[in-house]
Amino acid sequence: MSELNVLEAIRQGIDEMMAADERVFVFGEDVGKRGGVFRVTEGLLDKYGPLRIIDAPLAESVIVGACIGAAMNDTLPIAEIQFADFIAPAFNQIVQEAARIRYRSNGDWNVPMVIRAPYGGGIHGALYHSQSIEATFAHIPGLKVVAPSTPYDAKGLIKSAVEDADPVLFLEHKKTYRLIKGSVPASDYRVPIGLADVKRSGSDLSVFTYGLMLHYCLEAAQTLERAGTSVEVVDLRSLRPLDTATILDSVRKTGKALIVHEDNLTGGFGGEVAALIAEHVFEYLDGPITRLGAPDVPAMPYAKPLEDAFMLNPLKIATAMRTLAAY
Amino acid sequence: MSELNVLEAIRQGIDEMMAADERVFVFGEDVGKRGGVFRVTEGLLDKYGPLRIIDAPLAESVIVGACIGAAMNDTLPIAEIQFADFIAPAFNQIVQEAARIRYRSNGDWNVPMVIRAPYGGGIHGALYHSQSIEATFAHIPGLKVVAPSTPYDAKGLIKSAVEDADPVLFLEHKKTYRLIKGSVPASDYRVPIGLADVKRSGSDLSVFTYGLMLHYCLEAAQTLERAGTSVEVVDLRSLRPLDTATILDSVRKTGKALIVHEDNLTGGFGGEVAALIAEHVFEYLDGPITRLGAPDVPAMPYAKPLEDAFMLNPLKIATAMRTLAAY
Amino acid sequence: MTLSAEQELLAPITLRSELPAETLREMYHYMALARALDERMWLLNRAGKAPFVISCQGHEAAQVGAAFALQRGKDFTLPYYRGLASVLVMGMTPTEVMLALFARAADPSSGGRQMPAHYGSRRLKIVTQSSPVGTQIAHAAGISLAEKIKGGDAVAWTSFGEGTTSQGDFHEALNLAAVHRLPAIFQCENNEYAISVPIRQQMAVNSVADRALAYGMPGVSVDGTDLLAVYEVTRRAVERARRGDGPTLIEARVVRLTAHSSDDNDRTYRPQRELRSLRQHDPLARFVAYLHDHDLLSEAEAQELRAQIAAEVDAATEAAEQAALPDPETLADHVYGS
Amino acid sequence: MTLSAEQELLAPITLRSELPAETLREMYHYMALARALDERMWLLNRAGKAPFVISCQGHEAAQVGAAFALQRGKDFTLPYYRGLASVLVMGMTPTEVMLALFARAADPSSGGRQMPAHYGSRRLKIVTQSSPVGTQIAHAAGISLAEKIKGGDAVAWTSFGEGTTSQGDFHEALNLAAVHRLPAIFQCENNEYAISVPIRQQMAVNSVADRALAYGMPGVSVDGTDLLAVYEVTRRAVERARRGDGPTLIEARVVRLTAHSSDDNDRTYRPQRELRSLRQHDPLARFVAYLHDHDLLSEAEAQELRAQIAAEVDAATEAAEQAALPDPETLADHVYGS
Ligand SMILES: Cc1ncc(C[n+]2csc(CCOP(=O)(O)OP(=O)(O)O)c2C)c(N)n1
Ligand SMILES: Cc1ncc(C[n+]2csc(CCOP(=O)(O)OP(=O)(O)O)c2C)c(N)n1
Ligand SMILES: [Mg+2]
Ligand SMILES: [Mg+2]
Repeated sequence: MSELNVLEAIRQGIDEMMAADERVFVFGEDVGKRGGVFRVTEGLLDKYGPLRIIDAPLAESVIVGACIGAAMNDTLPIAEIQFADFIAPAFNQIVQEAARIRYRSNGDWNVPMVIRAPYGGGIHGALYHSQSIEATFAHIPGLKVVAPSTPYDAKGLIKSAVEDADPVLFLEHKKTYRLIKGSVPASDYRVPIGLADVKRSGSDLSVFTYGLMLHYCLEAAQTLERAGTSVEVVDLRSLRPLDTATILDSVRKTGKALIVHEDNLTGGFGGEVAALIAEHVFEYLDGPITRLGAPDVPAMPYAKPLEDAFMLNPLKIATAMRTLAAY
Repeated sequence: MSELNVLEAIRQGIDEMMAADERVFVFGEDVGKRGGVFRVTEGLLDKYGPLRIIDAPLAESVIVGACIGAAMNDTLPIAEIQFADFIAPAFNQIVQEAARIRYRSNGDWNVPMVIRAPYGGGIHGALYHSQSIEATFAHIPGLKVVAPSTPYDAKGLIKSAVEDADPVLFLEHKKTYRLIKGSVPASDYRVPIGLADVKRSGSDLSVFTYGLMLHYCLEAAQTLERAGTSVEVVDLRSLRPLDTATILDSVRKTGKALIVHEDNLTGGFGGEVAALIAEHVFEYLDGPITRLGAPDVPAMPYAKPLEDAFMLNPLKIATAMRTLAAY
Repeated sequence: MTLSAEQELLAPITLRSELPAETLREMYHYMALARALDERMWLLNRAGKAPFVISCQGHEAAQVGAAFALQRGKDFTLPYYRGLASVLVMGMTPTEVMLALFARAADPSSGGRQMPAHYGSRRLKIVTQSSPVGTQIAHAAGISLAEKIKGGDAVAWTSFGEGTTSQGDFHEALNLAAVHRLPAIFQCENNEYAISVPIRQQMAVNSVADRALAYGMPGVSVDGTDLLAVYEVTRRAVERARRGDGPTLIEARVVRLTAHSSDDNDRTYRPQRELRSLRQHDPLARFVAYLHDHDLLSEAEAQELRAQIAAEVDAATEAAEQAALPDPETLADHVYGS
Repeated sequence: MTLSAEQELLAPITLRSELPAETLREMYHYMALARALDERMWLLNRAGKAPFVISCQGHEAAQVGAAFALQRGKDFTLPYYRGLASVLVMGMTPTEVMLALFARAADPSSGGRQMPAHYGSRRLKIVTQSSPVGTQIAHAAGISLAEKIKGGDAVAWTSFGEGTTSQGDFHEALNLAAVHRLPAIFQCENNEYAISVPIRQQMAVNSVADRALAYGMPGVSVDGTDLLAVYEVTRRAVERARRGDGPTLIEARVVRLTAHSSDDNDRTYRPQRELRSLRQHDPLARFVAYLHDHDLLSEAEAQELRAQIAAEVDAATEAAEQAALPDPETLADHVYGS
C-alpha cells in the first residue's frame, strides 16, 4: 500500500505494464525528455529508451493512426494526446478506423491500443484546455471509454486498458491529477473495464457521475447526510461499455436519479443514462430524472468568474440533490 | 407549386440563393462538372462558373477550414461533404473552429456557412457510405444541425441555412433524395431553423423522429390507426437548436413517448430527447419513454440480410408503437 | 532528390528483364487474372448481380510489379480499393475476391460487411481497409514503426491514388516515416483523376514524387504501365527499407481505363479524345507485347493461359454466387473481442 | 524552387535598407514594445498576477518585418500565439494586449474568454485564433479564396511554428492555395522546438521552405532575426500575391528566447550550451546595432524611446489591471447570432 495521487498511479500502471511486456510502448508529443506536459511519463524514457518512449511529431491524426498500425503489428501502443481538446484532428482515425477495424474485418484484425487524454476543466485552461470529450466517443461502438476518478481505479484501469484487445480511450481528469490522493496496493491488481462502482451507498436518491464530479458529488452527499438525506453515489468509471445493471439497480432501490457531468448538458452523456432509466425502471421512479451539466456554451472560458459560472461545484450539486430529494 | 423530390428541392434552394446573392458559393469534391456524386449541384457550374462552383481537392479538413475563412471574408460558403461518413477528417475544423469562433471572439467574428452532408443508409452503402452523424454534432454548442425529411422542408431549410449567421450542418438523407416527393411552392419561402413540425397529429402516443425514419414512422402510424390507436408523429427537423416546447407539449397531450432514429441506440440523439421528457414532463408520463435505434454495432454492413437486420423499418416501428400504446 | 538518375536507368519495357521467364509469365498471369476478374465483375454488375464494382483496370502493372518485389507472408500490404491485382499476388484467391463481390459470409475480407474491394486478410498480412481515403497511409507508417521497435525486417507497402495525397493523413504519415526512417513504401497510383477531379485541380506540382522533397525521402516517378519498371523501382525501395535506410515514395503513372466505379459515368467529365486513347496505355497489352517480342510467351501459350483464367474466373464466380449470405444473427458479432 | 538566388540578394543586416529612417525607427519601436510587454507579462506571471504567459521573444524581427510589408486595415493577418509583435504592428494596443493577459471583459480578442495570446480583432482584420495548432492555415487559404472570388486584392498572412507544419491542415491548406494561386502568405517561424521536441524529431528536411516544393509554390528561407531580410522577402511575397501569382511559404529562422510558456521549464530538455548562446541571436539587439551603425538612432534617442515604452507598458498594465472582469451573467452570450 502506498499513498499516490492520480497522476502517479497512472504512471505506475504504465511503468509496470512496460516492465512486464516489451510490446508496450508510448507515443505522443513531449512524452520523452519532457515526460509529458503533465509529467505522467516522467522517468520512463531513461528506463525504457527512445524506441519505447517516442516523441511524436505534432500531428494527432498520425499519432493515433500509427498506433493503430503498430497495434496490428503485434505491439501494444499507448498514444498520448497532450490535451483531450487536441484529439479532434484524430477523430477520423479513432472513429472510422480504430473502432471499426474488428467489425469490418469480421473479427480478423483487431486494435489493442490505449489513447490517453487529459480532459476536464476548473484549471484555468480556457476553451481549448478544459474540454470534456466523453459524449462524442462513448457513442462509438467498437471503442471503449473509461474515466477513472481515484488513484486506485486509475491504476487498475490503465492496466486493464493496456491488456484489452480493443481500443480504449482513457480519460484522465486534469484537476484530479495532483488533487486526488488515495492508497494503492502494491499487488498487481486490475479494475475491470465495464463495471461501475458504488462509491457511497444511500437510500433516498441515486447520483450517477464520473471524473472530477465524483468528488464534488461525494462532498455534496456528505452535506446532505447532515440534513438526514441518504445519497447513493455511483461512479460510472466506464462509459462504454456502461454498467447498466448497477445503474438500474440503484434506481430500483432509491427511486430517484440525478446525473451529473462537467460536460455541456445538451447531447452530453447524461442523456444516455437518463434514457436508460426512463425506459427500463420507469415504474420505480419517484421523481423526474434530473441532469446537471455545464451550460450549453461552446467551451469553458478563461476568466475566473466565467469559469466558475461554467463549472459545477459541490454547492450547485447539493442544491440539485435537495430539490430532487424533496420531490 | 411543383412536384419535386428531396434532391431537386435542395438543388433549387441552392440555385435560388446563388442567383439572389453573389456571395454564395459551393466548394466540395466533384461538385463541378460531375454535379456532385448525387447530382445535387448539377447544372450549377454552367450557370455560375468555376469561381462559384469549385471542385475541391480531396481533403475534407480544408474544405471546411477554407469555407470558415471564406465566411469570415464576407462570402457565404456552402461546403459539400461527399458522404457524411467522410466528415470525420473535418471534425476539428467544424467543432473547434466553426462552432467556437463567435463565442471565443466574444461576438466579434462569426461564420455564416453551410456544411451539406448526405447521410443515412438502407441504400446498400455499407459501413462507410451509410452513417448517421447527427448525435456527434448536435452535442456541439455554436453549431446548428438540421435534418429535413420532405422536399418542402429541405428547400425551406437550405435557404434558411445559407442565410444563417452561424455554421449550419445540413443533413440530407440519401435514401430520401429520389424516393420522397412532394409539392414545393414557387414562392420564396423559408422554413425556420429550430422548429419541429407535427407531421401527424394524434392522441395516444407521441413519436419523435427525423430523416428517413419520419416516413417509416408515418407509415407505421397509419397501420396503428387501422387498429384504433392514434399516433402523433413529430418531425424534429432541427436537432440543434431543438424545439423542446413542441416535444414537451406533445408528451403532455399523449403521455407516452417513442423516439426513433436510424443511428445506433447508445449515445444517439434519442437520449437527449428522452432525458428532456423524463425531467420536464415526468408527471405526464403514462409509460416508459421508449427509444428505437440501430443495434450498437460500428456501422451498417453491406450484405443485404445484415443491412436489413440493422435498419429499422415500418414493421419494427409499428411493433414498438403497439407495445408502448398497450402499456 | 527525385531519383531521376536512377529513373533513367530503369528498363523501358523493350529492355530485357533479368527475371526468369517463369517469373515473367507468372507476372503476366496475375495481370491477366486481375483483368479478367475485373471485367467479369462489371458484367455481373450490368446483369444486376453485383450492386457495386470499382476497378483496377489500367493499374495492373503498377500493382503486380510492386507486389512481386515484396515477400508474401512476411511483408505487410495496405492496398486501396483499386488493389485487386496486388492482393492476388499476395495470395488472395479469385473465389475470395468474388465472395466479397457478392457479400457472402465466407468473404475473408469482411464477411460481406464491407463493399467489395475493401481487401483484408490477417493470414496474408493484407491489412483491412476502410473507405475514407488515406487512413491506411498512417497505418503503414505505424506498422513499420512497430517493425523498427521489434527489430524485424518486414516492410509495409501501401497504395493510394493521387487525389488522396491531398489528405492530411498522407502528409502526417510520410513525415513520420521519414523522421524515423521507417521501412515503409508509399505507392501512389496516379491516374490523374479523383473521381471527376483532374490532377490540375488537385495539385500544382508536375509529379506526385515531388512531394517526397517535403519529407526528405526519395521520391521516384515511374511509368506505372511498365510492369518491369515498377518492379525494379519497388525492389530498390524494399532493399532500402530492409537495410534500415528508410521509406520511399513511388509515383506510378497509370491510366484509369474505366469510370471511377459502377456508380460513375466518366463521359460527363472526361474529354472524348482522352477516352478514345486510353487503350493505348493498357498495361496488359504492353506486357503481352513484351513477352511476345522476347519469345517468352507464344500465341498458343497465351491463349491457353487465357482459357485457363476464364475457367478460373467462371469457377470462382460460381462458387461465390452459391455461397451463403451472412446470417442476420451475426450482425452483432465482432464488435469487441471481449 | 526555393528562391535561394533571391535569398542571396537579401540584405544581411549590415547592408543599408532603403526604407526611410522614420520607418526603421518605427520598426524598432514595435520590436522594443513587444519585448517590453512580453517581459512585463513574465514579471506579472511570477508575481502571481497572470496565470499564463506565452512569449514572442526572439520572434520579434520575423513578425515586425513581415507585418510592415502588409497593409493595415486591408490585409488579413492570422497570427499564432507567438504573434504579439505582429498584432502590435497591425494596430492592437498595449492596453488591449494587457486586457487579454488579465482576462478582462474589455479584452477585444475574446472578452477574457480565451487564454492570453489568442489575438483577434475584426476591426483590425486580425482573425480570431484558437489553440489547436494549424487550423488558421486553412482559414488563411479560405480568406484568400474568398478574396479571389470577390476579385479583391487583399492578402491573407498567417504564421505558425515549424512543429505545426507536421499537421495535416498545413498540408491541405498550402496545397489548396497553390492549386488556386491564392493570395496567401504562409510564415513559418522556425524556432527549432515544438515545446520540448527538437526539429530533428519533427521533420527530416533541412528547411521548412523545402516543403513548398510539394505544392509547387515558392519557398523562401530567411534569417528571421534579421528584420530587414524578413521585410524584403515578405514584401515580394505580398507583391506576388496581389499580382495574382499565388502564395508563398516563408521560413523565418528564429530563436525561442524563453521556455515554451510559463508552464514550461526548458532546462530539462535544452542543452546548457544552447541556452547560454541564445542571446547572441537576439533580434532586438541585432536591430539596435544596425540602427546605431547607420546613425539612425542615437544612444540618447534609444534611451528616450525605451523610457517612453516603459511608461506605455506601465500605463497599459495599470489600465488593464483596473478594468472589470467579465460578468458571469455574460457566460451564455454569443453562442449564436440569432
Ligand atoms: C475521406 C474521403 N473523402 C471522399 C471520399 C469519396 N471518394 C472515394 S474515391 C475518391 C477519389 C479518389 O481519388 P484518387 O485518390 O486519385 O484515387 P483513384 O480512385 O483515382 O484511384 C473520392 C473522392 C472518400 N472515399 N474518402
Ligand atoms: C493540435 C494541437 N496539438 C497539441 C497542442 C499543444 N501544443 C501547444 S504549442 C505546441 C508546440 C508548437 O510548436 P511549434 O509549432 O514549433 O510552435 P512554437 O511554439 O515553437 O513557436 C504544442 C504541441 C496544440 N496546441 N494543438
Ligand atoms: Mg486518381
Ligand atoms: Mg517551434
